[in-house]
Amino acid sequence: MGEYKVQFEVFEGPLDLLLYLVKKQEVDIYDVNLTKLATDFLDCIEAMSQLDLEVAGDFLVMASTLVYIKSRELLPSDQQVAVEAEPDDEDPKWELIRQLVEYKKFKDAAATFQSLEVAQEGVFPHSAAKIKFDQEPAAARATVSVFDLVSAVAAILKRVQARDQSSDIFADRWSVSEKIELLRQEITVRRTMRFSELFAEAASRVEIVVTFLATLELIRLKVLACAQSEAFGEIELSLAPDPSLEAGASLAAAHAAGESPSVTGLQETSAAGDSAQASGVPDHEENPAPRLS
Amino acid sequence: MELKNILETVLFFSQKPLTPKEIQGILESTASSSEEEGGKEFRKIKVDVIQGNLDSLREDFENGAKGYRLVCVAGAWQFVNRPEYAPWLRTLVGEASRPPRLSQPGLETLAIVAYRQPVTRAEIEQIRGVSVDGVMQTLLERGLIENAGRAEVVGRPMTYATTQQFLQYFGLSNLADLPAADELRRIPVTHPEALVTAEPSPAPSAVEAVISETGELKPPKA
Amino acid sequence: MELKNILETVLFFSQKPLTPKEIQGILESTASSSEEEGGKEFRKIKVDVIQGNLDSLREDFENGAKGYRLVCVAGAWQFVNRPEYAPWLRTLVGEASRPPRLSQPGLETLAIVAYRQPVTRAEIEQIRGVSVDGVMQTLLERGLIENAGRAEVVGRPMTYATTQQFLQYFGLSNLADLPAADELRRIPVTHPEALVTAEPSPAPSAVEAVISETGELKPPKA
Repeated sequence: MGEYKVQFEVFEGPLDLLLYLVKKQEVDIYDVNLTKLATDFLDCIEAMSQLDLEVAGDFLVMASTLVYIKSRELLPSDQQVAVEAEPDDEDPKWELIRQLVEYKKFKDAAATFQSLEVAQEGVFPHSAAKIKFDQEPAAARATVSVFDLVSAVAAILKRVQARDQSSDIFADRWSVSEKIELLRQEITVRRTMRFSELFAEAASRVEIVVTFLATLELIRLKVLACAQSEAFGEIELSLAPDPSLEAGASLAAAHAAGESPSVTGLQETSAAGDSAQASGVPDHEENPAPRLS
Repeated sequence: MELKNILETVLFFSQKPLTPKEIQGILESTASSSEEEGGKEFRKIKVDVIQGNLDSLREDFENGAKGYRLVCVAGAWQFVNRPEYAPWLRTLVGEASRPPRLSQPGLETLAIVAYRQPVTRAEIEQIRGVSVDGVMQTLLERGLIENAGRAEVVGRPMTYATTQQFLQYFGLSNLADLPAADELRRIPVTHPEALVTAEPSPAPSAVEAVISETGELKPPKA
Repeated sequence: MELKNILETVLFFSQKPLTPKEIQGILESTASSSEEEGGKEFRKIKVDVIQGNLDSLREDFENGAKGYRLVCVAGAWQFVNRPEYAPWLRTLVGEASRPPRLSQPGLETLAIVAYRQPVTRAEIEQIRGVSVDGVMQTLLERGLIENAGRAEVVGRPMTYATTQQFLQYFGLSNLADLPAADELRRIPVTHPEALVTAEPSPAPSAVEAVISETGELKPPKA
């Protein structure tokens, strides 16, 4: 009795109990003596009720199935033949065995999961300490804010406005020298821009031509440098290094201003590289000391 | 500079696991944003190539004698310690507040969901032979399983599938990694009869089709 | 198990640089607290021995071809990257896995959709003055805009609207949060005739007229 009491607490349900009883017969599920299995099961149910344990409905349903199977097994063989003519899947005996086999597989799988679970308790995923750069990484570059959207709106408005006016005044709206001045101002502020951007805001064909001529002139004057990172790639324009300043000095100025060094044409890439190397070694951020237990 | 070294270094200094796709993004934006020359050659690296290099890197670490190795969990790559080194790391980081281990019913139910997803509660109960209400609730609360739409059968019952969290909890890289998956997935489950409506239904028992024929663990399209 | 491997693993998993003295403490408390057998032999390790092992470990990394090395700064040991790998780590820290920044055409198109939704492609092109095919595709793929049914005008063109993801991307709680841009809302566009009659009118190509006026905005061939 006491033996059963302990076991009932660990059995998940009737199938679990049946598997346990099959195991006690020490045979394969397919070869199990169903009559004996049914008897054992009913004995357990009996024990449960004697112990005043509430017998779950699932156990009672299984008990009635087993009684039915047992009664069929006990039928004389001549009567049994007629019944066994039913397809396998409607035979309650085979249905029960199929269910047991299936349940057993998942119970085994659960055991595998359990060992994985235990193993995982000794596994610590590595997470690096926060890297700290002397020079702030290009985080701003990667973020788009609502302000970007607003400036996009401004750009559209400007263009629409220009377009609306263009019909009567575009002919003398731009001269090459005016455009040179505008471009020079823009590149000084922005330091780099893409070639296509030059024309993105052009309102007329004349303006495009004027812009192009101005760009060529600025490149000739070595105010602008242009670079293409790959064949057929976007052409990038940048402010050419001022020959009156040392490259290092201008970078130092940029550092002092809290900026990251900008691309300043192909000529300066090595200098930019050096400075990034110098400041590119991250420090691990100071964190509270680990708990030493 | 070799791609493999870059991958190793990036993972080494990453605060979170990275997917090959995320690594591709890092290579690409480094190539396009960096003022330095470096990295331009890694601008257009295919995810396949990254994946191949990660596999090779994993091999390197498996063969090495280090206390950590590279693993792919839930599709993302990260370094983890070898279990033998756990005692020192436990001292270092302190005992993490791990959730309690799953109960036996929890593990069984989870196994059924894992291999049979998307699966209805009735199907789980049919296999386990007992009600699973409380267990399902626990698994849902722990984020190991989730609702996966409704099955197109009578009553349109809710189906369940495992989550990313499930893969992480057991340290699995993906569902194909499940042990003995083929055997467990193919066992036929008797489903309730498909819903017969006046309308010709577009997908009669989509669930069954997905599980038993392709063996793939994708929820049927809603 | 070798002491050197333990040191390497502990330093790799540590969130801060460790001094040999601190490492000694970790070895000692692991040896005394751990139920496992492991680590008992490292209970009483002299700081000198730890120091020696760390020096040897540093040598190993110096000679290796890895993107990181072991350094001792102010008496505490930690891994740092080699400078050549800084560009990728900067990207890793800076934008992690964020998708590439939207281009200017992308932003402009998105702004028009945001302020004019639901809006047809033709209307967007009218306002921007250029074709938006590629840009629209990108915005759709990134889930920032979506189809929003068809406009009841000639040809029943598809209309577009912004998505939930758009709001998240810009940190907006709803569309009313968009900064006022009434001017943009007011830019007139020429609509084709509404589908009032059953008769298919030959559509006086009002849209086309506008586009072709401005549709010449192509960079001149060099």
